Amino acid sequence: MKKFLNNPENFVDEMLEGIYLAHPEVTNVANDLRCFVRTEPVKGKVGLVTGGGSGHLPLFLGYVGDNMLDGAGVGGVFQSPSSEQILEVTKYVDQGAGVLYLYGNYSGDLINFDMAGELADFDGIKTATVVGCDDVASSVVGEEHKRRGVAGIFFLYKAAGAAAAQMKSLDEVARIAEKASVRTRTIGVALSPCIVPEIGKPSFNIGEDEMEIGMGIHGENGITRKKMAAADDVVDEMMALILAEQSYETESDVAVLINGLGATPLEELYVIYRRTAQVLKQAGANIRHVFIGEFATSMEMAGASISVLKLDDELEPLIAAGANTPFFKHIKF
Amino acid sequence: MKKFLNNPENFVDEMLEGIYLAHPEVTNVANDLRCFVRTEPVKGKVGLVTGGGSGHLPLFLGYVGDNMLDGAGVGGVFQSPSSEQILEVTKYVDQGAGVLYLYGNYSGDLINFDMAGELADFDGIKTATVVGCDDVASSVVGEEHKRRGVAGIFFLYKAAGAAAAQMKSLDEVARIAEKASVRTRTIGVALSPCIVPEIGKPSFNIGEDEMEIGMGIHGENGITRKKMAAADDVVDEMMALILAEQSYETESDVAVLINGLGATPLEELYVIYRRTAQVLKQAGANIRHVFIGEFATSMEMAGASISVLKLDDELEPLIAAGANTPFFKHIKF
Amino acid sequence: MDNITKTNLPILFERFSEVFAEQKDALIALDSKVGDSDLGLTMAKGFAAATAAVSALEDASVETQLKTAGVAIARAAPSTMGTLMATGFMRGSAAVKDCEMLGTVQLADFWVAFRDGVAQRGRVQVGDKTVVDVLHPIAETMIKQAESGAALTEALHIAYASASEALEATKDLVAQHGKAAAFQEKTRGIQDAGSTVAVILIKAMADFVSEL
Amino acid sequence: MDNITKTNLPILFERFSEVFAEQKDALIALDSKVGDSDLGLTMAKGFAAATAAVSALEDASVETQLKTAGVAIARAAPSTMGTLMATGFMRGSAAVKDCEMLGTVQLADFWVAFRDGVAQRGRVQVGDKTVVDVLHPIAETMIKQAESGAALTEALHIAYASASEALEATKDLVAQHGKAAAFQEKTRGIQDAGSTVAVILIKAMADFVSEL
Ligand SMILES: Nc1ncnc2c1ncn2[C@@H]1O[C@H](COP(=O)(O)OP(=O)(O)O)[C@@H](O)[C@H]1O
Ligand SMILES: Nc1ncnc2c1ncn2[C@@H]1O[C@H](COP(=O)(O)OP(=O)(O)O)[C@@H](O)[C@H]1O
Ligand SMILES: [Mg+2]
Ligand SMILES: [Mg+2]
Ligand SMILES: [Mg+2]
Ligand SMILES: [Mg+2]
Repeated sequence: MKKFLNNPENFVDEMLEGIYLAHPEVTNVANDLRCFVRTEPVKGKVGLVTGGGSGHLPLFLGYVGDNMLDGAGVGGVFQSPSSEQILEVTKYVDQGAGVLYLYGNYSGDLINFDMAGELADFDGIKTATVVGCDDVASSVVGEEHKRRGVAGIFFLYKAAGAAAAQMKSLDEVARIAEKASVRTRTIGVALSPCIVPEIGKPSFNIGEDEMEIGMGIHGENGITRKKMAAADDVVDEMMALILAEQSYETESDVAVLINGLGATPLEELYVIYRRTAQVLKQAGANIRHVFIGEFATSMEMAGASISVLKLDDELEPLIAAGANTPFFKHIKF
Repeated sequence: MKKFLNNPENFVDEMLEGIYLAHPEVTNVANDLRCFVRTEPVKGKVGLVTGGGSGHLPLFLGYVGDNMLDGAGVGGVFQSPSSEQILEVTKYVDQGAGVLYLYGNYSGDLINFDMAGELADFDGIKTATVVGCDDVASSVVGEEHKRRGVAGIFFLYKAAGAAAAQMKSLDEVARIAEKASVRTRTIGVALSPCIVPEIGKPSFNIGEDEMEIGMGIHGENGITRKKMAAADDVVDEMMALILAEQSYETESDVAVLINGLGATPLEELYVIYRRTAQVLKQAGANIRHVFIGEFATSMEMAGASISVLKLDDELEPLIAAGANTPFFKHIKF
Repeated sequence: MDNITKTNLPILFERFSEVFAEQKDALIALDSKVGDSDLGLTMAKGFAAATAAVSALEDASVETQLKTAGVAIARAAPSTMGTLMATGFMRGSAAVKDCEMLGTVQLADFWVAFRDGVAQRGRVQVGDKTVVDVLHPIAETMIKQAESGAALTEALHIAYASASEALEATKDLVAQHGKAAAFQEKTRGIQDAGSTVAVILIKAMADFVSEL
Repeated sequence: MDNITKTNLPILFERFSEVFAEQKDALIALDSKVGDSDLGLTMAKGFAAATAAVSALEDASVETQLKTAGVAIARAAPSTMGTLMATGFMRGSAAVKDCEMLGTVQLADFWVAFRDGVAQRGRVQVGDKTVVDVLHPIAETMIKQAESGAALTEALHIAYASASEALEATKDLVAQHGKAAAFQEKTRGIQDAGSTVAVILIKAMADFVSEL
């Protein structure tokens, strides 16, 4: 296994030690490296807590910072954090205005966040929950609540983070996060598997000349596996799945996220964006904000995803707002 | 070949089209997509121009923006831009205060930048040149001028960019860039090759269980090829090469850059940083600034590099200064 | 005696620890088919932690002991089944609040709350091929046994029998939740791993009460 | 006639284009051994562009034609050798400023300036296994021939002979510059690709003058 690691069991904790050494603006609580929080919580603000498995940097902890999130429960690679870790983060992050849990729609995470919320309730902390379920490949229309949460959760963080920074109430922040969730669609394509350090070898294979459209960020089944095609054709096929669920007739402003899964060069993400922009314009969309890079990865998986958020007058300025975390910086123009 | 591209011949131009579509703050001149400049040059400021082959994003063009560079000649993948492209960029970027050429120490680039400088001179534009030659693996001490320029050039951009933004003269900006160059050392390690689109297959191989310490960003020979080892041991071996050329006795402040070559997950870069910080502290260094991520890649090569810049009172605030380009944002605290 | 008292409980948890230690490799093997192979590990860890936490208590009530076990499992085993078992014990403990001892009636309440807690937390229904497919017949059987006034030993053994049957029936189902859901049709024919844990629990409880 | 005039020059460049088109695949093959296989392509492109640019001029001086060729090559072939050849023609053109025609003396000046320009731009020395290893004997031979008053045809053929010899000698050298440098010892035994281009140039020039 060609990876920079020592004992695979220590991978996540050593990564966290590196992060804390590099970025004094984040720290951990409860004597547990995996209880990740901003060093300086903002008094009176609704706390935003996320969490999930490791192996997806900058997701999840990477969005903890100014105008974004306040804490994250850090799980093992592709494993949920424990309810206790989430609870500890919740307690530190709560500044009297309650805490919003904002994470991806996976069984393990749902169960542990719900449990943490119940325990927080015993401690008199009010919590609310919004889950990202943006992956159009993972359930049909009508069953959106069963969909996996993937890169599009970035838009939920961005919108909810900016709303919370404006000192909106827990209900308001939750409503905005939910609105961003309902309006976000993502479709991904994977070209290669990735390696979980403790397993040491790829947990599935994709043929030398194959791609899988719709594959999940842990290698979950996608929609079709087929021969690798020209970038424009791949984008067209992906965008068709998004366009089937979004129309830009009455509201045309959108934000777009082109996300690399890990090994795919940035150059290729721009080739993908070029076509995505053409397709969106053709469909009548007006691209107001663009984010291109690695936002939600699967270790060294090769592949990419496209997320589109349909903006409205409330969401647009929240997506435009500045943000500053150790892993994501956005400067408002 | 598993890549997101259409006709390989159009790869660079389509990537550029994607970049221009996404980022209105940059544009091209001379009707040539590869003549890359800031849309709004700063009146009276020394112009900073870089350039080099494509396939290294965010290097080179990614550093064109506020408090960084003003233009870049964009070559084919791993190919120099032409002297004419550099000249066109130079003409647009010059605001009467002259232009500094700042690029990596490779034959093709040297030849084309020198030629462009000569042509610019005919047009009455004053130019100066500083090259990055930070790769300790590529020549022995005493022959530093023969070394390849790799990720450490980021520090030259950062320092010279901030100095130019303070409206310093061409001589001053060149002096500062040169100082940053002399004080920067980089050592890399590669775990896998990469694919140039027009070639379509890896141009060299690294065995399943091997790494090459000191390999260049185009696959140039390194120092040793050996069995992959634990991350801490790899870092120790790499840092020994830097420590052999830097001491932190009289001046201890440093800036560190942990750079991913493309396919290596961010998680692993933090495992590398953890050990790098331990080694540097042990050696008496005081880490003032840390940059971790992808700053100079080789398409989808797996691997990483460590760069260390020895700061002084002049360089420190320049590295600390804010910067804002489409690919790199730094917020001064 | 046909009751579980607060003095018995620490010993019952020791028994749980023992059986999960014994079944560790078997559960790992089961979870490896359409999961991530951690179930044996997390159950062994979780119940060892529960046992340690319960035995560290001094003269605690039935409710406190069950709740403490739940909290300990949650902490030690943050996997899906770890948190679900933790939820089950915590909800079960609340259902037997103030009970001095657990007979058929009280354990019927306990298992109903356990099942409901897990189903609610997991957002699953009977037939989704999860642990709830075994918890459900356990709870329903216990209610019936309580209504008919059965003794605890008998009631638990009947519950165990219905659980075993339900476990066998999970083979015919297709997983809808958790990591297994990604394998879809491939899960047919395979016995659900989490359901196996529930059978282990009810069997250990029945055996324990038989020996009281 | 034993001179190249401004009327001849466009035809000379056509000849250059033809030979580089012919030699394209051979140069690609050579550059593929320890390089990136582009040399045949870039030289064919560069000289085709030079020819087009030169023939588009109207009644231009020798100097202007040579300079125009250089600029055209730079634009069309931004590779190492492209820019170096461009530099050579531009520097050479400056060396024959105001000359009405090119005889042995003028072409000696031209090749000296060509060599010096390439060596300076490339920051190389003789023996570094680059095109300069062939440009150097060409320049030196032309100087000697000019001193001894040789006619142009004869001078160029002697220069071509010395160039061929020097090309053969590049096999014994180890590359110090450009992409080949990374191959180090592996470059020994292989004829330098850029040097081959210089031989092609001087041969084409000698042949052209013979036929005048
Ligand atoms: N949402 C759910 N609700 C109830 N039980 C579930 C749910 N998802 C999975 N399970 C049960 O959990 C078992 C797997 O447990 P475990 O190995 O801990 O999961 P994971 O490794 O995915 O965290 C499954 O066999 C199933 O019985
Ligand atoms: N610095 C240099 N100065 C002079 N000639 C050089 C230099 N580097 C390489 N060369 C010559 O260039 C030839 C390769 O040319 P070319 O294929 O255009 O290079 P590249 O493909 O690397 O841009 C070499 O065979 C050598 O003769
Ligand atoms: Mg990458
Ligand atoms: Mg499991
Ligand atoms: Mg698990
Ligand atoms: Mg070449």
